[in-house]
Amino acid sequence: MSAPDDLVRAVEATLFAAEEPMTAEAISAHLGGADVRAALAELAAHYEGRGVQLVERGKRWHFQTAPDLAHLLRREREDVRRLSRAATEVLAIVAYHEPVSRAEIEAIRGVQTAKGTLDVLMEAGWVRTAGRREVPGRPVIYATTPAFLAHFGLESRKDLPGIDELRAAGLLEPVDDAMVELALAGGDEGDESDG
Amino acid sequence: MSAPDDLVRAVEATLFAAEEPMTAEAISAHLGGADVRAALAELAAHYEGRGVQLVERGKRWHFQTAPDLAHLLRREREDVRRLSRAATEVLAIVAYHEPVSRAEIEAIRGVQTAKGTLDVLMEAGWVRTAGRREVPGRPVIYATTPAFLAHFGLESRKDLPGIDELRAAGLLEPVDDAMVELALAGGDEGDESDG
Amino acid sequence: MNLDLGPTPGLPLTGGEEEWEGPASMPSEDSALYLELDGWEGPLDLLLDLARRQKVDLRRISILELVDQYLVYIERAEALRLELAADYLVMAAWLAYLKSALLLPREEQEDPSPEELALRLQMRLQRLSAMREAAARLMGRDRLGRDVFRRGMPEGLRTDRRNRWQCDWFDLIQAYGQVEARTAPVVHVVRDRMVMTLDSALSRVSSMLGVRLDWVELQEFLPQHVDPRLRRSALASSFVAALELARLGKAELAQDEVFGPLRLRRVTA
Repeated sequence: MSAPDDLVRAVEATLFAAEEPMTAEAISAHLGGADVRAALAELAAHYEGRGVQLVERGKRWHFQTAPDLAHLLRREREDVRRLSRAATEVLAIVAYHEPVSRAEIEAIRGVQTAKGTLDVLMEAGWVRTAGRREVPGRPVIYATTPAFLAHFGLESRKDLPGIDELRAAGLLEPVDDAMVELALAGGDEGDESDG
Repeated sequence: MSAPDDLVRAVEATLFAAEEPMTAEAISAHLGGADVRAALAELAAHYEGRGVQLVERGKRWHFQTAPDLAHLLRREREDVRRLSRAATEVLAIVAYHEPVSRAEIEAIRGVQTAKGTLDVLMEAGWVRTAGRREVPGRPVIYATTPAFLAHFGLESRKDLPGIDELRAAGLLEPVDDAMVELALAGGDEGDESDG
Repeated sequence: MNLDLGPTPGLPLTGGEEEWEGPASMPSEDSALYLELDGWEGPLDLLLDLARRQKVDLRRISILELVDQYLVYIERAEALRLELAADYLVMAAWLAYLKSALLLPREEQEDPSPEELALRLQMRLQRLSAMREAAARLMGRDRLGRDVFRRGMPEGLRTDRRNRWQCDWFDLIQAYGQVEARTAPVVHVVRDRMVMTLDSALSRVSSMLGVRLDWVELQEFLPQHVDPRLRRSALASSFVAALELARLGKAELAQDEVFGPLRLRRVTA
């Protein structure tokens, strides 16, 4: 490739440093009156196919990142995070009792439930609001989503094991563990409000 | 000239769009973990001799206009902070001696340094505190920042003008205590006349 | 904060950097000398300037000559009654000491030797000079925002973070099991137990009072030889019965000390 001449370099630097798109006339005035059209054409050709392009919009020239790379300007990053103990409990309660209000969730858990916990479950796509209960105060009620069933490989909520099965599996027995969990519940809530 | 490959284009676009200089690691993270060192080298070579350059300053990369075009681009309003003589001296001392305490700066200059002088340099983003020296009194020590290197066009502190010669001449060695005493005259003088 | 400090017009003779009032406040008889004195940042700065006037490499300056020049300056400034900051005078005193030490016979010297002190002074001047030069070279570089420029309108990079939440089946089921286990209703079963009701205690105590005239301890009203649990119930009920009788004015209560035996007797009208 041939080295750009001084005028091309000057136009390139001027447009690079410019704080807004510039007309050919403005560039020319900035560079002491030189005719910059050929330089603009050469630059546009040079940047063709690169990650940066020289474009003309409404007679004004500016550099921009190549349109096919626009996704680089705004990236999404996914962080994999484990559901907290408290959020898991709330999810389970919604799944077993839906539709259920927050007050009912708290009554079942026996622990106050941070607002953030339900937000996390909704962000995860597993819980949705399902209208309001027609009782005084018209509380919002929550239910699980098809994504919840899909994530846990369930055909329907009927596939959730019943209380008897849980007991048979020893999951209703560990009272000591439950006490520990109860003690930890406060800490879990704190985590969630962060999340 | 051959068309740049996708990674080179992506690095080019990312650095063009970035508002701050980026380390190779940050670019890599932004681009999903690709190894970008070869792409950076290729880009730096490609922009060599153009009106815009890719430069590395303190391990961070950014595009900037070519220095020889300064006369065309200098703007009426001066963005650059004008520093007092005292501030420029303090800045040089921090850069060549870092990390360095205020007492050490004063020992070299032979004069007390107003608190505001270091504040100005810190506000400019060129000097930062770098912990404390583990000596009696645990004085705060100062060092330069990547923004200092970027502003003065230094790839690293090794590029500080004349630093090798100064080191060879023993002029960058830690200021010995005798000099600190000498610098901060007063009571110390008494000791010396007694001795 | 104003960053554009610019070159300060009257660089201080004082140790500080801001207090110097500048030439305007000074008498102007010998303005030529004054202008020379103006502009030094401390005694070391003045010394460096004097040393440079020897027009030799700083490593080869004559310290004795330098000392003399400095002392002459200070004397002239004092003669003009220029207000010299203390550190200039301290430096003058120290230099005078150094000079006399340098001129003394060698065997009388202490440690560090005057030659060593002179060398250190020379080193300090070199150091200051080097830093001054370095500062000038730094300031003269192609500076970002003055000589070279970054992109004027960067699009900017944004990273939106999303959370992908993880939870597995066992955790879910176990969590529910624990909620259930934790909140299962607790049933309290109260076993049937023998009690003495207040009514029966009341009739029992009042009938027994009716046949006694003296003080009687409450203990004696309790049924003997019964289940200890019934005894406790009887004691409680009898005590309440005694209070009730006292309230009705049918009995008197007495207790001589705290936790002492409670005694009662019939009130005879």
